[in-house]
Amino acid sequence: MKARVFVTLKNGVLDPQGQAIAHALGSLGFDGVNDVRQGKMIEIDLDAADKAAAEETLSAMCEKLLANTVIENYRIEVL
Amino acid sequence: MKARVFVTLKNGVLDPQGQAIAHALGSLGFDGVNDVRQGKMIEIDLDAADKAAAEETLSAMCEKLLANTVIENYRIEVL
Amino acid sequence: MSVKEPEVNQSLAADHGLKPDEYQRILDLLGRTPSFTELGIFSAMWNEHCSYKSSKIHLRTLPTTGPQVICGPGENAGVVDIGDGQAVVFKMESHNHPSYIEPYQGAATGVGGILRDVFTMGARPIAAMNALSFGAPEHPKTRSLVSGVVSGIGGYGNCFGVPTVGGEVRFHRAYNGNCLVNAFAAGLADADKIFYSAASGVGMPVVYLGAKTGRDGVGGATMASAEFDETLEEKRPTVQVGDPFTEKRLLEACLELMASGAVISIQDMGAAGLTCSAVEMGDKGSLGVELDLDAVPCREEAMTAYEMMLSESQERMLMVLRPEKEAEAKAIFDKWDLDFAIVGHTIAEDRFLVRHGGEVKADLPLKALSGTAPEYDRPWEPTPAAAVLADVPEIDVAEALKALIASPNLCSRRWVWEQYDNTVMADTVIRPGSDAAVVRVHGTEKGLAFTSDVTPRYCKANPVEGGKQAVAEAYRNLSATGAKPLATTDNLNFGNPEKPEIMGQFVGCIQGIGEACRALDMPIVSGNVSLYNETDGKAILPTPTIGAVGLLDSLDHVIPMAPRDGDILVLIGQSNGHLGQSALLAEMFGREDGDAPPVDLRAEAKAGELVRGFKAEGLISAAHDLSDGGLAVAATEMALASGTGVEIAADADLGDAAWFFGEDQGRYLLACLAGSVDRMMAAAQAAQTSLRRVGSVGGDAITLGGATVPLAEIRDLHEGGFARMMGER
Amino acid sequence: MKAAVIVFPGSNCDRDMEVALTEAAGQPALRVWHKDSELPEGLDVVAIPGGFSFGDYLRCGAIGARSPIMNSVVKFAERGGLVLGVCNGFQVLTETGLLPGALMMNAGLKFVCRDVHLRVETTESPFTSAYGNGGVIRVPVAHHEGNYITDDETLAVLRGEDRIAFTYCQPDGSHGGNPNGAMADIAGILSPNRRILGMMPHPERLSDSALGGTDGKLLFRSLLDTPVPA
Ligand SMILES: Nc1ncnc2c1ncn2[C@@H]1O[C@H](COP(=O)(O)OP(=O)(O)O)[C@@H](O)[C@H]1O
Ligand SMILES: [Mg+2]
Repeated sequence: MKARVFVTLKNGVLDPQGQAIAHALGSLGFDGVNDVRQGKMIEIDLDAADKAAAEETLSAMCEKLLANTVIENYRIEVL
Repeated sequence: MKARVFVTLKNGVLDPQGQAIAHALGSLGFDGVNDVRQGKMIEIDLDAADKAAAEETLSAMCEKLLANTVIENYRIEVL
Repeated sequence: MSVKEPEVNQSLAADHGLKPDEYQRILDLLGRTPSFTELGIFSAMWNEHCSYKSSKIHLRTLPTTGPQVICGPGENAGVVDIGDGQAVVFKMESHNHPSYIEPYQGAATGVGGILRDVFTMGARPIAAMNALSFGAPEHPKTRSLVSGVVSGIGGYGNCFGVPTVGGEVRFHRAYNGNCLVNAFAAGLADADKIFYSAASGVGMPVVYLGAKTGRDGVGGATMASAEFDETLEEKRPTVQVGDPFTEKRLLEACLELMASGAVISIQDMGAAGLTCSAVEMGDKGSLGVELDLDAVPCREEAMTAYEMMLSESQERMLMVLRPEKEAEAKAIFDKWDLDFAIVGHTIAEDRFLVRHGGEVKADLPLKALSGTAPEYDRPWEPTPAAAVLADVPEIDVAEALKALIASPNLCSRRWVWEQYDNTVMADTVIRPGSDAAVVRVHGTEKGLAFTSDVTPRYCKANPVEGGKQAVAEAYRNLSATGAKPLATTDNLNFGNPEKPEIMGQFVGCIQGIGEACRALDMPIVSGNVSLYNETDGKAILPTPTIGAVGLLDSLDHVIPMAPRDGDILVLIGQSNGHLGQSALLAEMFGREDGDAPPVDLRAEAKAGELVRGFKAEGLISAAHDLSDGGLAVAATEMALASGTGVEIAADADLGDAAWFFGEDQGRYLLACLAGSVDRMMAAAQAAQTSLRRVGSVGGDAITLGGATVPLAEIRDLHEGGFARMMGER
Repeated sequence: MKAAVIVFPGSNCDRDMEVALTEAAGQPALRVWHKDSELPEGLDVVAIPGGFSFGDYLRCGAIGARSPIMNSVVKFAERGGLVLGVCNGFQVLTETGLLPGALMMNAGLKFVCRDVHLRVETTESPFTSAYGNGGVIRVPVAHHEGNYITDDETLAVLRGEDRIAFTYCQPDGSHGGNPNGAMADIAGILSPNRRILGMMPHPERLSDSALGGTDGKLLFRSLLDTPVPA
């Protein structure tokens, strides 16, 4: 079963990468960029009985490893 | 206007981070993980006349900066 | 927009960590109830971290002066003369709690903070070290803390571009709930171009430079008073994230600004950044400060005055600039794409005036803010004398050596230092893995040596001797590389000072450190105190980390650690076979008993001078100090460094355990040609210091009396130990 | 020899490179700020130093490669100028397309700082001519993204045209000692006209006996004996 996990910085947590990208886009002549935040997309192919089971496993994976819940949020999407 | 850009490694390009995650999940006792690939999700808030205009700008951004098309593919999603 | 602020009272003050008597002190001082923002300001200024209220009276006893000292404690970092119009600027600071919460960012921002302390003084950072203490290797949290902390330190320092050349790593169950991350940085400056924090001149612009302000680190207390806040999730205190790229630009911009002559005074923004830095500048300059928070560059929406005054956002500086230089200054900020804003000005009255959204948010007597900060002489009990050491069982020397050399506490730290760029700036002469690291003074033939030491086992058993030993070992590490010890910085990590026995450890260690720094002429020029390192009432081992700096007038004086094949090995210093609190007992038998080894400071000084003298006369080819694991481990480390075996003979009087693994202080193992021994003997006698021939260099095995282990086997155990502990092999 | 070092915000080996070039050339190397659009007149060599240009955010070298100055560096290269990219400089050169392939995160996922041994695979270049008949040299690496990759066709071309300048090896020259998992142990490659070199190891950090080695020096020495482009 294929799934995607999106890991993003929590609101208010400084995102130096996003800031640098926004600034670079500006100097490349792209105006009207108000904000940029960089996150991770982790694509996982796993065996699971069904969607529900997969979602359960995936959130366990996020809590244990994929996301640093002190500063990051995660979202799960089973395809 | 809010949009998301997903940058992923091309097929065949080795992904050390993805492999490490797969390995780590295994040693945490998560079985049945067949494959893991790590990509980027870049969330951009930009001014644009409409969806089409935004998509055009965004693909220009990807070609010029956000993706290294030698090794990466990108997908754009305007919300 | 103005959020409804909570009512200020006794209990809100308590939420801010202010004790009832401290809150009363505020009421008396102001003759009124403080505003919410004012309460925040007091809590920031009067917490342990800023006010040193529990430690001040004891820190005052430390020696801080000497002909070499240009600026002692009190500024962002200490400044020491190294001749030729140059100075070395250094300090060590802890980031323990943040690193335990979020290892990568906690350690990274710790490095960022100490680098800022150094370049705020006008010095370009040239070396960094990190002293790390973790829980037991088998504790479930340890591995992730180690990898997070180490990659965080590397991630920040490597990007910034300072060579990380030394440090310590230790493991002990006492750190299971509180790891220690002590970061050291040293920089180089012209002795006559040091910048200080004291503001001067009335009506001078106060300028904010660097990253934008967010809610980073704000809010333990605001959380507690959540009722005033609908959007809790948004206000939630967040971990500070480091941005080494901004720090690097800040460094370059600050040095350019200083060169341009625009800077009157400068202060970095650390904890409670805006509050502490503004008050410090005014206080030191006997001026008032008026701030207009509407001008502060903010990263987040709707930040309140309270939040801006308490924010711990990183990579920010506050400066007082010469108005006539404003254009020049602005050009430099723009060149480096850094945010900059005039957020206030200096005023004549003794007043700290903070405006926001057209309201006065704080109006306080500035001097009193720091001047009347509480100061405690906390009750303390001296640590009881350690019981005499129970008998030590017979040991198999070979097995003992293998066990020690492979143990997490004594194996090679290569796994750690290879994740740090230790050669950037192309001046690293002696890299990590030796006694002290040596960095060339750029463009000269001189060198600076750096080391970081402490043996918490000793400090626990006997704080006074343990305090002395930490300084003595630093002195030895510097001397063993041929450097003349110059000065010291200390990072005092202890448990809860409100417990008399903990306070007793603190007082004892300071006494020992003070005595040693006096006797060895290594004044303390900067430092940091971290208290309350406790979890569930369990305190860490007393860990007064000593960072020390030495000077080499010429790189020709550098003493390597690797002997030459065919060299003779001589031991300098008295051996009594002291096994109390030794690594042998701890690692082999899980025993931490007996007293710490006594430190004879006069003998230490003599031994160090002899070693430097031998080098000057070209008598020795290598040197290494004896510390954890005694003679056996020191000899083995020299063999590993040279790739050649060593042989050490057994001792007639002392048993194998005592002779090979005893940890008597004041000792060095030196390598020399047979022809040099007599002259060295004579010199040692003249200095009433024991010096004896103990072995030789050659072959491909470590031979200790009757025991022999192949060097290849030892190397694998030593080099592989750390990765094995991390579960990587 | 007139040399210039490009300086990006976040470059941190710019001074080291400046020192090495100045030492070799006998005349001070110039520093050129990334916001400048033109290179100084009459340059022989442009060096792109190590460090973390723009924090290496997004991808290492990506933002630096799109700085104003890089357009004129590309033009300079097209005119046959000598361009040396070390570490972050190599990453920048691949991002500009002046050199093929890309540098991925080290296979071990950790930053790695240590001396490595390199086999000099070709002395047919302005950067390696002084290494006589090849042999093994020792220089430090210090990077987190040095894992070179390219497609098989390109690799074949690099081999076929003798454009692999350095490969990682054991002290005795035998196979091994690859610190980052780079394809075919590649540590440095040349452009088709052989006048652009990108390499991960830092020759400028071991060009001084006081630092324990001078193997890097010969690379800069080589540049001296190189004829200036017509
Ligand atoms: N965290 C660290 N970072 C860099 N180098 C380290 C670190 N920990 C230990 N080292 C280095 O490893 C070597 C051995 O450390 P240590 O056992 O503390 O030496 P000593 O016993 O001589 O003080 C020293 O060169 C030291 O600088
Ligand atoms: Mg040490």
